[in-house]
Amino acid sequence: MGLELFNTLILCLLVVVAVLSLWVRDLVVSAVVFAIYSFLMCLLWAEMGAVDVAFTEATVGAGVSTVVLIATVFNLKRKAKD
Amino acid sequence: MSDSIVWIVLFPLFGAVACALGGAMSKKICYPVSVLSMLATVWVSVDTLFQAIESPVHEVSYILGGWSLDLFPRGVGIEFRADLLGALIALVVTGVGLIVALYSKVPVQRETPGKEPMYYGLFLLQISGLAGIALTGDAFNLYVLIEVAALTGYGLIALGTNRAAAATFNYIILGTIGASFYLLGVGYLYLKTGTLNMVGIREVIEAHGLFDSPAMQVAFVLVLLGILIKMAFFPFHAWLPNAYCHAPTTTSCLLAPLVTKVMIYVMIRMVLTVFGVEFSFESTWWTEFLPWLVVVAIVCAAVMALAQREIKRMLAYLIVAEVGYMVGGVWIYNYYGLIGSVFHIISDACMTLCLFLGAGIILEKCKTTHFNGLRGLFAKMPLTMIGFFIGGFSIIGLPPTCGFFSKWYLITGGMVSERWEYMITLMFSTMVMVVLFFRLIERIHLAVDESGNNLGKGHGDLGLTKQQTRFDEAPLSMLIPLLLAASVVLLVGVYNQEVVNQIEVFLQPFNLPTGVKYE
Amino acid sequence: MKKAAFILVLCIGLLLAWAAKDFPSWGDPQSPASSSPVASHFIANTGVDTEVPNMVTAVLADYRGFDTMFETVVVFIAGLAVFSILRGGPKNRTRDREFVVDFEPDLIVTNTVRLIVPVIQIFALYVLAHGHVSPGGGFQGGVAMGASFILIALSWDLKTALARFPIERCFTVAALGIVIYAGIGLLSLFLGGEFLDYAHLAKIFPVSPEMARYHAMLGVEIGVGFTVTAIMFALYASLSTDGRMRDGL
Amino acid sequence: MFEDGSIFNQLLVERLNYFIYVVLLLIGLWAMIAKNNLIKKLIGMSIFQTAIILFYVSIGVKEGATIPIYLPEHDPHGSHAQLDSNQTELLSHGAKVLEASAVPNYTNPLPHVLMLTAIVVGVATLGLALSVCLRIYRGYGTVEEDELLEKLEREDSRKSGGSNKRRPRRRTPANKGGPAGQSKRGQTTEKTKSDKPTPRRRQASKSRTKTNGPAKEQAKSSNRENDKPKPVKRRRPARKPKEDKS
Repeated sequence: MGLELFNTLILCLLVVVAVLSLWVRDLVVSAVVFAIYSFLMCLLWAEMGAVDVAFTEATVGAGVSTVVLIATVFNLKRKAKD
Repeated sequence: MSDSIVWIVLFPLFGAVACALGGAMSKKICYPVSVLSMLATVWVSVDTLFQAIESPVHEVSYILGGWSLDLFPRGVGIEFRADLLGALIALVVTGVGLIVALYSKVPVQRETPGKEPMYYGLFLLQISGLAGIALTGDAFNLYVLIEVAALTGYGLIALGTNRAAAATFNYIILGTIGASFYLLGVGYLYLKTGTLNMVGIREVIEAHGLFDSPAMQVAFVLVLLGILIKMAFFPFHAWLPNAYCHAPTTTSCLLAPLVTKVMIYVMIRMVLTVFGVEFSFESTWWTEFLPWLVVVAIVCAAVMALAQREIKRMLAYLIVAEVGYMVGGVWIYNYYGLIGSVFHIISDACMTLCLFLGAGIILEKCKTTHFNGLRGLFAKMPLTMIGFFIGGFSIIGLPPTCGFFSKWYLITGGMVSERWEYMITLMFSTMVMVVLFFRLIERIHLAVDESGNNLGKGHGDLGLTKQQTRFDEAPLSMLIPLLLAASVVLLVGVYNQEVVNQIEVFLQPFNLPTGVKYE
Repeated sequence: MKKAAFILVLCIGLLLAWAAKDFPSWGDPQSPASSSPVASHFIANTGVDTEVPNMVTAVLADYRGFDTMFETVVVFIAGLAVFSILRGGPKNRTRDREFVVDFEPDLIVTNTVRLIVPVIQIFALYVLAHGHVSPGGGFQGGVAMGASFILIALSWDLKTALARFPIERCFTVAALGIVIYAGIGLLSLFLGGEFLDYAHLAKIFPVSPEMARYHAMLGVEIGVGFTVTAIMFALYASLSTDGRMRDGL
Repeated sequence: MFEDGSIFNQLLVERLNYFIYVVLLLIGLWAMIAKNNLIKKLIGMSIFQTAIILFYVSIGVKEGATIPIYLPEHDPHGSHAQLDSNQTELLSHGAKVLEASAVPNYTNPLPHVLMLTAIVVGVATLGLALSVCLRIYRGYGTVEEDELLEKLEREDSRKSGGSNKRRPRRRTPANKGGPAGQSKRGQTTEKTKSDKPTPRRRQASKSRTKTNGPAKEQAKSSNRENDKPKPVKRRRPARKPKEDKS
């Protein structure tokens, strides 16, 4: 039961974070929120028994993707119009 | 040799790695390395085709990693299967790759100077991916190979101008949506069948009678939608004209004949091998309406092609129209339509190659592909123009070329299935292509000013100056591939029966309706 | 445009939700995917076939090794494409970024990183080598290794990181990774098996066919690790400098 | 379908995973289609792909099963505590096929493997797309879709549409097929001269076109590659005020 609650909580948070990362205008913030999204996803998968996928998501999704996104945004305009 | 099927993928792969490794030392080796590896690839794919023809079951199966296929839904390892269709498409892919690799010497040096190792690396990996798509027998492996082909495609296009990069972005977005839908569809398939092997999936569908299952229906929709997006079917075609028009010459020569055609092959593979004929045509009510969508697609694409004033862009819209032909040929649900569709994949690859090679030479020599820059080109480079127009005549569908025969089968299929709307659209688009190409011929042969008035005075005077008619042919490294492609168009046309025989052998087991229901 | 997109998206959503009613119930061990002989074969036979306790590694590197090879190729393609797309831009464009980064490396940060980087690299090697018995493998290890170089670039500057791992060497290493992977596959092809059929490596190495698979998988993972390490760093180096390979983030 | 209360209920309670995956997928898809900023589109793309991965992982969930790594009693090498070189050889012969009763103890590894591949493909696509974004910014000075489309339209009409109606007019003098971006310097002076030709100039070039048409067109189109840095020049004045506003 505890796990189920955990599961539900993360699932709801995921939607919130996904919307937030698209809603925020500052692209760096958006990238960081996306990292949070990836990390939540990684927690969820670890809980669902997919440890390897979770590990990969933690390194690739929350790690490299975010760094690369931020590195790119630093070369662009930081504010998005929507 | 018995392993030739896997070498079709490995030769370009190793060629690409050799380019990337050796290119760091000397950029000169990239061209010979890629031509050599393509030669080897063509050789093994011819070998595979003959193996498939000679084998009693008409297919070559190769299990990577040597895992057995004994389980009921097979699929422990990844299987490479070359039935006649797959082997034919693989041969087309590698053949086109060889011709374009030969052709690439001058344009690559001019358009992407200093990036040859990367360019040839991506080029060869593209061929590796596309050939793999034609041969793989595993639904998920197909996704990986589609992404290999797509990513190299993005890279090859974006290597052009900044405008090309802007066009690439649309391609990336649409391509990713398409591939992801395909992946999702495969997920639904896996959820219901528990295997990823293409034949295994069909065996499970037939054994468990999953024809009416909603998840399977949705899987079918998703897979089909994904593939239609990837092949630039009409409402999703937005990325194609810009991408092919602004891409470097060699890229457009490689991608235009292959990418859309290979995706149509994937559609046929999905319909026949994965879902099976019964599921695809008989348990889905809405597929009957697809030919109407095709009608819209062909008409819109043809009209838009008519509005273009630039050869490459016009050709890009023609590709969109041709995609409509082939999709229609599949969904009129008919034996002859499918023969036409498969044969049209082959002939369209050859003739599009011919046209894009010709357009590339025009761009190289005249620095423009706009209609206004074509004045008197025939006098200047007659051989190039002959090659170009053999491709053009094939698109129109004039008899000795292969385009005629494939169109013949498509129209026969439309007639047998009584899909008159499809037939009429084919006729209409043929008219449009006649207009397009004869307008081009006029411009290339005569001197015509921008508003279309003839500047010549008749009687042999074309209104061209001496300087404009000076014989100035393209470099041989570009001309020979073009003439090679043109002769392939003619050869496939002349020996069409040989090709059609193989396609018939492939289609026989599927019991498609031959549609004699006139009584 | 936005409305049309919304309606389109909603239609797809309804379609997917409609299909969800046909799904097997949550976590059902009898669902076709979980109970299929293919899945059971992986679970039951991995130990006999390959002696690898982590089934995911075994399936990734052996049963479906061909997928993984092309996955590595995809990474390689991304590196090649990004590097060549961005190269050849204007060399001396002034930094018209909105916020200029201070280039003086911070003492505390650099010293911390100096301590952390070896640990990260050891951990990356551990993840790579220990992927047979615990979660991990070539990708995760490779990404962690690449991240250590990215960390150096972040805390000092890109020049320092490039001095340790020049960009040309990145592509050599990445290509080498693919050569290792495909080379192991080819070796087994030449030894009389199918491509990537590692069991035939037992003919030249003094191990049983199962242990040959086990060790070949390690070799394959090392190849993957090479490619991923190099390309992740090359991606960062290219993207953070807009292809100029100077003054990064 | 949705009106049916039971299915809705089922979706929300029993299959929350499947429901959330659909929601995330739609959010991502919507962002890819409708968002204006290219980077936002890419974040949407990543969300979209992650949602699909979530779906696959959900397929693999099995009630009462552990992660797909052998427990010590099924480990082909026996317990790892006693692993040393001699014993490995001995114990490795003990590896045997898991009996059917033990199979439900482990999660299906196949979806996990597939998703490892999908994640890596996703990050490769993301990196490539970001580099394309940088390239677009280099050429057009913006990553907002509407501004970009405007600039592209202007460029296209200058290139083809413009010369469609009028005579091909003279623009930047030919730089003889230089590669991308190398002709950056020395562009400013040429630009002021030739980018906006006065009507008189255009007239002049028109008359010249008539005398030797193709030659002129050669000159015109060899700029095809060279004229792209021009928007970069135009960018700065255009960009600054906009930033101030927003």
